[in-house]
Amino acid sequence: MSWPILSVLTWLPILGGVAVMALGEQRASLARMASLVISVAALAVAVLLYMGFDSSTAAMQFEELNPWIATFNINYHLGVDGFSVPLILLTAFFGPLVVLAAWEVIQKNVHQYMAAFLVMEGLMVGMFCALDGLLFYVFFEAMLIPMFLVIGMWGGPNRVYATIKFFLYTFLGSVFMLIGLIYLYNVSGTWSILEWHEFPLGMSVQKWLFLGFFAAFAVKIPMWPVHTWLPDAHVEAPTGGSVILAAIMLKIGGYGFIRFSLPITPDAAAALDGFVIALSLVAVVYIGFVALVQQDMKKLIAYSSISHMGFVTLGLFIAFGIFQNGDNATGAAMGVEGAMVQMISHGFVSGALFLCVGVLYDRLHSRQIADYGGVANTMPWFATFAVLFFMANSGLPGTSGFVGEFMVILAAFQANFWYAFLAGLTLILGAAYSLWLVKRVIFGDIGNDNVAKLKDINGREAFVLGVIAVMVLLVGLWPQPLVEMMHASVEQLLAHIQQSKLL
Amino acid sequence: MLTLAHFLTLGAILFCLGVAGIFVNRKNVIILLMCIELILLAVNMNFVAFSRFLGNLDGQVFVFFILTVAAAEAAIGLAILVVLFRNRKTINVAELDDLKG
Amino acid sequence: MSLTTTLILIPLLPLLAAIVAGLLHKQVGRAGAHWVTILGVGASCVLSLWVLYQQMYEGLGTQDITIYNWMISDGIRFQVGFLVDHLTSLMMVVVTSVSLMVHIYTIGYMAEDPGYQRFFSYIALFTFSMLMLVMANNFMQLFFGWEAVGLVSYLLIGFWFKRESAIFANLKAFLVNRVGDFGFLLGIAAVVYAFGSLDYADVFGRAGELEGKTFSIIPGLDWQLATVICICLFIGAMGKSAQAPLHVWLPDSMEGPTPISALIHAATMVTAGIFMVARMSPLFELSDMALTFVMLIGVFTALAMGLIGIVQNDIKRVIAYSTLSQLGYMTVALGVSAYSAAIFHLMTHAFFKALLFLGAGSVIIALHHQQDMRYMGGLRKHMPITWLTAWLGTLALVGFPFFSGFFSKDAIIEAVALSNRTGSEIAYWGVVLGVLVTSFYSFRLLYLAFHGSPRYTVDAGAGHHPPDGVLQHEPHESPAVVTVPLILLAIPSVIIGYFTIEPVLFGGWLSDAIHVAPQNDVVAELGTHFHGPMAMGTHALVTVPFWLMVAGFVIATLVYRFRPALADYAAMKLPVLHRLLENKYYFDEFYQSAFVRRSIQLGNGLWKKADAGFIDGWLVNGSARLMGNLAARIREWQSGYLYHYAFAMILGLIGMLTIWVIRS
Amino acid sequence: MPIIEITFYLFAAVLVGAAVMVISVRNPVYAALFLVLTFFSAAALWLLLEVEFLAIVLVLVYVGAVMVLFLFVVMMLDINLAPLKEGFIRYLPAAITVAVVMAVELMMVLWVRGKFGSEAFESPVPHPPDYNNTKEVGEWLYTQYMLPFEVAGIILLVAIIAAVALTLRRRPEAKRQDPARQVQVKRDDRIRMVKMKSETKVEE
Repeated sequence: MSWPILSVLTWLPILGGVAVMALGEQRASLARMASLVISVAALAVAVLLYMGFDSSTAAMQFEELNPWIATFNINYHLGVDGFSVPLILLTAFFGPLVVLAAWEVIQKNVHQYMAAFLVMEGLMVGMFCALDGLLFYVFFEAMLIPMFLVIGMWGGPNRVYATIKFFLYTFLGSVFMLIGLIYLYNVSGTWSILEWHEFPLGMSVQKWLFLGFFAAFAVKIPMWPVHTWLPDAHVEAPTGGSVILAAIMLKIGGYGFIRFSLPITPDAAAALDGFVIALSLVAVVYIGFVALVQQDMKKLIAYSSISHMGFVTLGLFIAFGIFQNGDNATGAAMGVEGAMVQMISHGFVSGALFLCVGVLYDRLHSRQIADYGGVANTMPWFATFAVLFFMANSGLPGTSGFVGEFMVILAAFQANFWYAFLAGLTLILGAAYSLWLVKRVIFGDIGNDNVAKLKDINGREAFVLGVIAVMVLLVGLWPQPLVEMMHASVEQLLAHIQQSKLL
Repeated sequence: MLTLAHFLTLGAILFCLGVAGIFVNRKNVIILLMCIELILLAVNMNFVAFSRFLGNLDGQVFVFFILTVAAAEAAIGLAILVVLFRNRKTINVAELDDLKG
Repeated sequence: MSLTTTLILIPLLPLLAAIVAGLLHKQVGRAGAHWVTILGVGASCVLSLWVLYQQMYEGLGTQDITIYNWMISDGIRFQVGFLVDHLTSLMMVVVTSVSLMVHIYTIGYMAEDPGYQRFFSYIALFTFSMLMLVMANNFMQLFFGWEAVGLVSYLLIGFWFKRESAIFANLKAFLVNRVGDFGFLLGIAAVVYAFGSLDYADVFGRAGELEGKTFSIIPGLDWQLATVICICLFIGAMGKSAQAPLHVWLPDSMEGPTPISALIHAATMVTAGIFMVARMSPLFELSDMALTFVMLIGVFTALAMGLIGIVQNDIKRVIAYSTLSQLGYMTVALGVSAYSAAIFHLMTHAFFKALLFLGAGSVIIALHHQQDMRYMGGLRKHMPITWLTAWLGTLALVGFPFFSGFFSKDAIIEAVALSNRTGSEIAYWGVVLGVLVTSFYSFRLLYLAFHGSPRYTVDAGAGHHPPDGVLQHEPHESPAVVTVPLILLAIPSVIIGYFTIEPVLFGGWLSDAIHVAPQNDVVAELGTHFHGPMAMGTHALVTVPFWLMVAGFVIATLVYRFRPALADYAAMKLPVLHRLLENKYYFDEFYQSAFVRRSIQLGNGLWKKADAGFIDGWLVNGSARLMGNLAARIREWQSGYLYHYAFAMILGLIGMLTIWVIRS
Repeated sequence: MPIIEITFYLFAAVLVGAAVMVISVRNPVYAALFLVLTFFSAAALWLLLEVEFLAIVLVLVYVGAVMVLFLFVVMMLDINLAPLKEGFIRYLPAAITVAVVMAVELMMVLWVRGKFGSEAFESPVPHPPDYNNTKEVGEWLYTQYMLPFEVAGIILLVAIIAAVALTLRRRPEAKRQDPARQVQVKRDDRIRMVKMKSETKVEE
């Protein structure tokens, strides 16, 4: 394709967002419509990208390379491979959905709200495309701003605390990454991520770099024990904010591990894999127990997100343990692919769950589990969707939630029985917290008069949830297209990290 | 013989007196301003002395500028003082702590 | 229609029916919902029978077909496909035919329920899931079916979701099953570890590779890999087939509507574990240790759960405990490598237990959802068909000669007797005593429900929700949609054992699916003593189990027909035993306090102390507080007084001057 | 001792004494007057150095303008002097310490370590007989220092405007005329037509 599809995908929503912003507060309905058109257009471009994408090669595709700051050899360098395309598709997929989800709910400063989400979408796509270290960093940080505004302006009562916590937490992590990036530039003289992949580094340098990147991405994913910003941010964020936060922003951490930590510092990753795996397993089990006792639906889902993202880091880092089994050991690729599938699936499922909570919140203005009960009596369609998504959250086969967990557990067993054992506990814990919530909120006799007055979801909400439900089932029933997309890249990554890069 | 050191010593004494004045008259803005004038005078004294003993007019020109700026400073300082007094009915520095963190 | 299409249609038709009945429930209406699902399941049943027929008489061989590649990762193919051998086709017929009966029965049972369409949708979906489970040709799909039946079971137990007890029971059922699934998943992972494949054909074909391989779970403690795999897989079976100690969900699952209890919690789903172990026989045969474990679990369940059945008063719970006990029998059979006997008992049990449940359901409708047997009695006159079929079912259950249950259960007992597995002597006494227990509680149920004088009163003015033991009108026989399935199920309950024991057990009919190591093959040894079903039935009259069964009958007759006070007397004389049984050995209480409450405590502790307290309170907000305090401290220095600043400047000046003076 | 040194010491003593008085007297008026004396003495010392122009400027600008300004302000403001005197004794030791330390250090720079001892520069650079200090400074100012000179002028201008702007006070109670508005006034601004109902006879 001759036209710069990645730039279009990045800048269309950003410029569109600016244009929507310019519409002003008075033309709210126009702002909504324009945002919808822009986000659908971006989705269409993303579909074109998918159709043009060649999954048989691990090389970067649709590359764009222009000088940006020539003095420091910084380039505007974009390109995609099998890791970024699924995440870009996920991002573009959620674009129209958050616009639709906010259609009637947001009445205050509609243009700003929509603009923030469009800009955020563009920035996230740009980040997934960026092949230049500084460009990546700029997108990585710029993304915080719209999210900060979204939570800060349309958030709940405790939003100031939540936004500042969110911002400082992520920022603290990413400055360490910035130091690492600058160091890499100093020693290698380039900002190109791909050249960094090949650049040999000493062990102690690798370890420091790894920890620097780890600080940024572990906060973003988030891993235990740097996860506490997430529940607060989710609780205070408006529905759309929660959706984007859970569905896409968390994935950036996983993507960062794939793009930076593993290939740039493979030896350090191999040396420190036990540490990462331990934290992942703590996240899976510990957070599972914490999620069990949450009283706030959003908090519960937020904690469950942390637990699920533990599978991502687990899947990425068990590869090193599997390599030790010998040359013909299988499972490493399954772990990485499982981590990727888990990210995509978690995007759908957690996004859908936050939308479900949003549906309830719009009606009763409460997120407390205790304020509900017997919602199925008055909202049967909603209950159907909610049960489906909660089942997917607990990893039911046939839904997308199963695929990633299944692959990671299978792969983990290849590395160590206890990894699989602890990770497998999520089968019980995930079902326990998900279905206990379902029991208390959806099932039961009508809990109170407010619940009795609930109206079932309207066409717009049903459409949004229905589209995600289709995706959840599709990925659950036929994950092959998704796995195929990333397969070549995964093979290449694994081949790469098996080679020592030590000086 | 009158040497450079004489004048520099005098300037130093004058400077120290100005500084000491800032210490002891910490509450009265007017005297604080006067102490600043003393310090400036000490500086001027040094400039003049150096200019003469080195045979270079630059020092004197600089004194001229210092006088200009000092005059401007005194004018504005006193204007501020007047406004301050009008608003606060006092020039007691101990009562002026609006910049407290 | 090609064979592949047929095989795809068998599970797909119920699925489509379920989707139509569920999502389009408004459009199709009540009658539409039951028609579409019955047609779907009926067609599936007919096709299954056709497949079975083809295999029995037309020599159709084992079919292993792949529908599509679910996923290929790391060289491992995850496929969706069907393996149809004799075991599968037998299971397909059992599942679809029982399901069809239940569908028809449901028309009557759920006639007045507002969730009519939803119910049909669920049971059709269940049929689909169960078919996927039994037809799977790989572990992944097996797990899919495994969890999918769990999901439907969850939905159906909580079908009346307004009842607190129902939604408690369904959550419990799902979670306990998940504990089993956890082990199952680890087992699957271990299979991948050992074989690098999930395909049955591949794995079973290379099962021999496991021999001698070890696996260290804890460093230094090496287990046989086969044992690890089999025990992990069997934990899954324990969850699904409700073996102690993961049995606690099954009695509670009786909160669901009765057709469900019959279909899922007696005839089909709970036998999935049995089916799975039989399917995995090539693996289990490699590990004596695992099989011994299976056997001991089974015998404990068979005896201990039967004993609880004696003291239950809820008619459905009695049958539920009976199911547990019978599942224990099947498990014992698996443990002694008599897989075909287990499958045979599975099949006969599916029919007579479904019959008993549906009969109980019929009673329950007649008594307006009264399930307590203390308020029944004398229903024989009012409900002759139900009474008769219940008797037939009971005779099958207790193993009265020539009834289907007799052949299957006797085969198991004989197989245990012949087995030389470690501990099989204990198992033998367990299963033999179990016969007495079974007989006692079964006849107790019959007497309490159908015989004697009524213990309810009829009061026309009792209102819509009368107190226990009061009915608005005399009970009467259920409508044809209820009784016809009873009759249709009673026929196989009586005769199927007689006609199928020979092919299923001794004819080697299941040998294409079940692999038994020669030294373990008790069924073959049994076959040498087998001289036809007639001879087996007549020979029974001189065996211990038969007379124990008769003894059970006599005691039950004595106690519940003639001397009702004896029961209370016994309860009074044996208070400890009685309390133990009444409280089901305190399993629930133990789990509640050891796991549920602990988990919540742990969760609260981790959340409040570790998360909110330590991480957030100390690390996150603590560092913020530290900075805040530091800043507040430093801010003190900014007094706002001009002379302080001047003083600071002068001090700085002096300092600089001092440094300069000293250094120059 | 030559007369020139006696003169120096005399004026230096007066200078230091006056400076001490500036910082120690209570009344700002006296302080201002002592400051005048300080400046006079400094001017005299500068004359000793043959820096006539600056000496005169010092007297004219400082004594004539700045110090008068000080006196004006001190006298115009009704300052309560009592609280301003507080703390003099309290801070005196600190002040003396600081001053002495600083003086000692400066002396060390000058006498002990420095290159400014009496040997280094024994006398000012002698001038030719027709030397005109004012002319020399003027030449420098208007040639080499032209731009800074202009800037200094602007700074002074700014200072004037700033001082006026700061102290300008609008008095709302004061009545004043605005000729422009007076000229622009229209009839309607001044006259209002009031329609009233004609009085009717009240029915009894």
